[in-house]
Amino acid sequence: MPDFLLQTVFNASYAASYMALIAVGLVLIFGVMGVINFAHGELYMAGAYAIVFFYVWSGLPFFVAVALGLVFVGCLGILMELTLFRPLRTNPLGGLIASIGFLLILQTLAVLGFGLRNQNVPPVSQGRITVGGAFLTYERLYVIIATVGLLTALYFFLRKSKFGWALRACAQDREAAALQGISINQTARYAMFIGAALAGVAGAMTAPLVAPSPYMGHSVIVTAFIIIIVGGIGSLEGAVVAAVLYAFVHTFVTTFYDGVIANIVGLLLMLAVLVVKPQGLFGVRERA
Amino acid sequence: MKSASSISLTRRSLLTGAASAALLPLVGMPKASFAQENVVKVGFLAPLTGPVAAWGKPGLDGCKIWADWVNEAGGIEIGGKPYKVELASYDDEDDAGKARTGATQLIRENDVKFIMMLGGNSWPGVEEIAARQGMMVSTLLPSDLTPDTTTLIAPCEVHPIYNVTGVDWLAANHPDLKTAVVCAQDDALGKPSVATYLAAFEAAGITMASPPLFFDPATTDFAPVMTQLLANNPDILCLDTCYADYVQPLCEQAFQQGYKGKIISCTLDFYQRIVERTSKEFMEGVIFQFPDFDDKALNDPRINFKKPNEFFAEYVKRYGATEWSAVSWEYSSILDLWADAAQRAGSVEPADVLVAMKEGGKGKHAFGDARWWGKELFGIDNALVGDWPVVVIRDGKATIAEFRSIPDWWDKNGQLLVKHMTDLGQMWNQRT
Amino acid sequence: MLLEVRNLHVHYNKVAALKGVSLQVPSGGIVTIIGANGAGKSTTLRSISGLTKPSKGEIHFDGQRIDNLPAEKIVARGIAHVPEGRRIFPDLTVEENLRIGAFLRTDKAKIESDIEDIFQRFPRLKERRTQWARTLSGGEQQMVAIGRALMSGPKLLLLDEPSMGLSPVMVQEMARIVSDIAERGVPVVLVEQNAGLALKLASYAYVLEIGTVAVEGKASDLQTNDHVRRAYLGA
Amino acid sequence: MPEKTSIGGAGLIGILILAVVLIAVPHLVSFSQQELLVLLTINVLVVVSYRLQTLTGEWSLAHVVMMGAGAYGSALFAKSFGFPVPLAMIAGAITAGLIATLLSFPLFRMKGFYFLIGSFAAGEILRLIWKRFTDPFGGPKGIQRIPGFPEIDLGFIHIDFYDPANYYYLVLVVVLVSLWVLYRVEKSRIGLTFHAIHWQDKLSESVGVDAFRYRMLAFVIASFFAGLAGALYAHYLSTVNPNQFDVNTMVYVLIWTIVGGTSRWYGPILGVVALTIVDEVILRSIGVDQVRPLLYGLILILAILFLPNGLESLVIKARDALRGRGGANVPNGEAVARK
Repeated sequence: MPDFLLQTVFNASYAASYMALIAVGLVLIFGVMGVINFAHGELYMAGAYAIVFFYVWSGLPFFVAVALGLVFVGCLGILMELTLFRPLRTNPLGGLIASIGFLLILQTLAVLGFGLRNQNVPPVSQGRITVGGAFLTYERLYVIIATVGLLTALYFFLRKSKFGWALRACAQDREAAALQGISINQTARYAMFIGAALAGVAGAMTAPLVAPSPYMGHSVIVTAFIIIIVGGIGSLEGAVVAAVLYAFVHTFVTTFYDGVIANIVGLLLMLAVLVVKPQGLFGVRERA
Repeated sequence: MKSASSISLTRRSLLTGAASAALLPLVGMPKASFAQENVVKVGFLAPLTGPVAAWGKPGLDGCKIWADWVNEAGGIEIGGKPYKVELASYDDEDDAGKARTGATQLIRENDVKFIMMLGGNSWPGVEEIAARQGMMVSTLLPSDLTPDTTTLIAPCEVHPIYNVTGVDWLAANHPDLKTAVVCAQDDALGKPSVATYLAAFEAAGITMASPPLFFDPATTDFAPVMTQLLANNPDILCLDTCYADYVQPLCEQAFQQGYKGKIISCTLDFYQRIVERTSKEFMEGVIFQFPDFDDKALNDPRINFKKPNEFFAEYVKRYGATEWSAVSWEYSSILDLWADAAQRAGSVEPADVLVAMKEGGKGKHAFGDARWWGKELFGIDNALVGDWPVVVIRDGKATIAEFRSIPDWWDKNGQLLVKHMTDLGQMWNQRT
Repeated sequence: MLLEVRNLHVHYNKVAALKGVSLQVPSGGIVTIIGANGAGKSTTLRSISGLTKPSKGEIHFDGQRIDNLPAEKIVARGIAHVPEGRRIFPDLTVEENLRIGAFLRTDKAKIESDIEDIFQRFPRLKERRTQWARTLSGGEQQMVAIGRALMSGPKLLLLDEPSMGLSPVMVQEMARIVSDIAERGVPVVLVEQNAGLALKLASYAYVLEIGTVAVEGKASDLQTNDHVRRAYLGA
Repeated sequence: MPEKTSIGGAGLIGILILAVVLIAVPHLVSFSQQELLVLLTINVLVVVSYRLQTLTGEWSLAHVVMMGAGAYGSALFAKSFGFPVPLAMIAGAITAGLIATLLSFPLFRMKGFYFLIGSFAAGEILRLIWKRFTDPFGGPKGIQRIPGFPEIDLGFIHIDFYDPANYYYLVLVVVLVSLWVLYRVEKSRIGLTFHAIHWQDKLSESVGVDAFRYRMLAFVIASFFAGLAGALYAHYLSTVNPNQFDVNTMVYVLIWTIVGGTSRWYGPILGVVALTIVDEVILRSIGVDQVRPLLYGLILILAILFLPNGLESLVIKARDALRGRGGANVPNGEAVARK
């Protein structure tokens, strides 16, 4: 039984990691751009397909492929910013619709370029660490390490660098940020690159574990929304905490009951948070 | 009513032509075929886009090969005249409303004589149109059958009944295995399949180590599912009719969590990848139900599927190996059956073909002669069952171990299947 | 003249907010804009700093036209704007708020000395330098907002309602801070509802009424102007 | 914002033409397009009722689930309790309204983006319940063989509502009456209060308007008509299942509404009609099934980039041009982008 529990903790840590990457990216984009990026799940999918292209087809080393995937998906984010979100900056619902259009395009491109069926990514490593009777494969461990590393880097970037402050300032008050000489366009570009790249890394790192398919984004976007609501929409720390909370609750309920109940519990958790603290665990009350 | 509708039909089609010319210049009306030869059209109504497209699109691709081959050979001969076969497809997006629109278009505008569907979510939208128009429709999901659906047939994959053959074979060849666990996604495909496996295990004297585990179709991480499944150290791990996206991670998880027992599954798409991601040793002896079509055992004379090895080669050549799946051949095998019946009937009219097809209660299923069956389960004998292959992974390659008879199993253990189907609410008269 | 606004028109949603405002700010001292709620005071400042695009009219700063520039470029020219409601960044620390004011500057050593200078002027902020700005009191937040604006090293400071919502003691403190800024050589445009205070501080004043300049003149003259006394000084 | 309510001569002619078109249209299109027409007309009610809900400034993602509540309710009333279908439809719509009333209490504690996602969660829970509880909801397969609208047989006239043309007229009548009711609601004091709540949240509360009650009222009315649309849908297709009311469908409703525009009552109608014709008729006829979603996505993006205020802004511009006014009276982005 202790092994069983520990195994579940390992499982939950992995789930928390990649969900945190996705959710933090989504929060960052929402914070700075003020847009609900419905295509965020498809950016995650694009990251996974970057691995298919760079690692499986082109034969590059896995981590090089992940880095290329990061850049590629980050650039997709910049593309979205330039072509969709910038012209629609005063129109958040328009941005939402545009992101749905982008989502459909990405999905179809994946089908046309790679086929309908899910793709195979050969294992990166067959190794694993064992603790008692529980174990953690290296592939999952890499995801956890990448998440911790990237989020730490992001933390220092946001707290210690001028551009980090600019990003946070923009997310908190776009107009006041402009009054400090911060270019909204430039900041938006940073935010879209980072936010998209985080989703892309999540897709790239998990690609060997999930077998990429064109519609894989759908299953994560809903979870990501739940997480950022529980955490409080404007809060990056909240997103991380909520991802961990949600992943543990979901994994434990799935292990001890079943997945549908786990989903209902997840949704109820979110509703409860909203009713008790409508601005989320870490959120600031929405400014009028 | 009849005469009135035929009058209005001509007037309406005139108006339709005028309107489409005037209002919708971009909209192509179904092309009328003025070719010299006779043409018979067959409809393909299944999801071609969206998450369920993997259950439709590869089938349409397979049917194109089938039609090309038949037409290159001069078409099918009906009543002494050669007919070319044309496919008309409509993307139903796995939605009842779109399927209804599509069925109307295929029947009343494209004039098809037979419609192949995936079934499931889309079928209820088509049911009444098919009944009123007397259109013969095939489904891959026999759970669509009811006593009222007289023109609906399940002539190829009588999912999930054939799963009994795998368990039967396993019990005969590995009598030492005593306990099993089963998991499936919680949906219309998973549930009846679980009932079938439960019945088959019970018939084989294998007990369940824990109750069946249903997981949400949106599951992305299968580690917790597997952790729970393996908690009671079962001898047999049954993956039921899990979708391909689930079977692979489930097998990997079983491998990683140190499972040493037997695995049995309904499908094992892309098993080469799973072998690659686990090990040949781990996957040795895994049992499932869908052979590779380059398997030499399919050249056996009793197999009715035409040129299976060549078909597989052509499919891979045209669309790539990764697009091949069970549905790639299933719709084509239905076309075989249909063409054979039409030739015997000397007519392409749905009613005639259906009579010819069901004549004597026997039919030529892809895997051999079979009988029309299903009254006890579906309320109607419109499912074609016979032998079904038991496929075993040997040295990293799927090989047909044996063709086993579904009817034989049913004659001995039918009441068990009915019991478990009833328990899970899967009998036709339990469905709402 | 440091700043010249000529015949400025602004529309929100087809509703005119400014209907031809003209004003001039010399390169020293305090100019105030007073007027009732909705008269267009804040809109005038927002147009100068580029937050609101005028539909007609020109704004010249330091001899160059700036009304077609985006806000972040106008900051670079040397106009710092402390907006209405302070608009500090609540989830940045006090020090981060101040440093972000120097976003466009690259002279690291001078930035450090300016920070120290701000902390000397506002010792309370120094005590709270690592606190989240949202935890500060209203007066302290106003100090952060002003300090943040000064950190850009401005040639002109636009102040929108610095006394709003503050205690009487704090209002006096604010008045001292504003005159101090002007005395140190940064000209100030002060928008105030507290007309009495504003006229005491400023050397020149404009009175805005429904989008136009109703009265202008030396602050000392306006203090005795009948209309101004009746409408704004509660006499 | 309030529009002219009196109808001039030109308006009368317009209405007459519209009436003729609406009556004639099923006879001008192909058989499969008749089927589309029925679904489209039902969707018109879905989007117009949705717009009413958004008048208060809150965007719900539960609207399609409310439609589902009407569909499931009506199906169960007719099938399990033997209600006559017309009665079952109304009962289904009322069910949707009641569920909306209950959901209002947790939901309207939230605003803006929180409400958006909160409503999604509430709807999703309802949908998962249909999926999870096979009795009475039928589980993932849903409910089938729902009785159709009863035939009318008066001897000399026989109307079979399975025929899409006939069902279209039935739907048309129901939808037109509903649109009229929704229009009257919007123009009434209640509707003006909805607008007021949206534009001047704080102010309305300060002058004594109970914003919660009006938000709830808008949500309940919208849900009632969504439920009615769901009932029309269920008895036409004779089947309902949880997938039909999932977030994908909701996304389409959102797309139709926003691409059409929401500042006028007819905006969403333009959206749903134009996009349905584009997707179901034009894109399908090109014969590029696999690329269809891509083209649709592209069209969405172009539509929102070049007509940020929706298709309705074209109508407004055209009308202003006809009236000889120079400047187009197009509301700015905020009207569409009400947060």
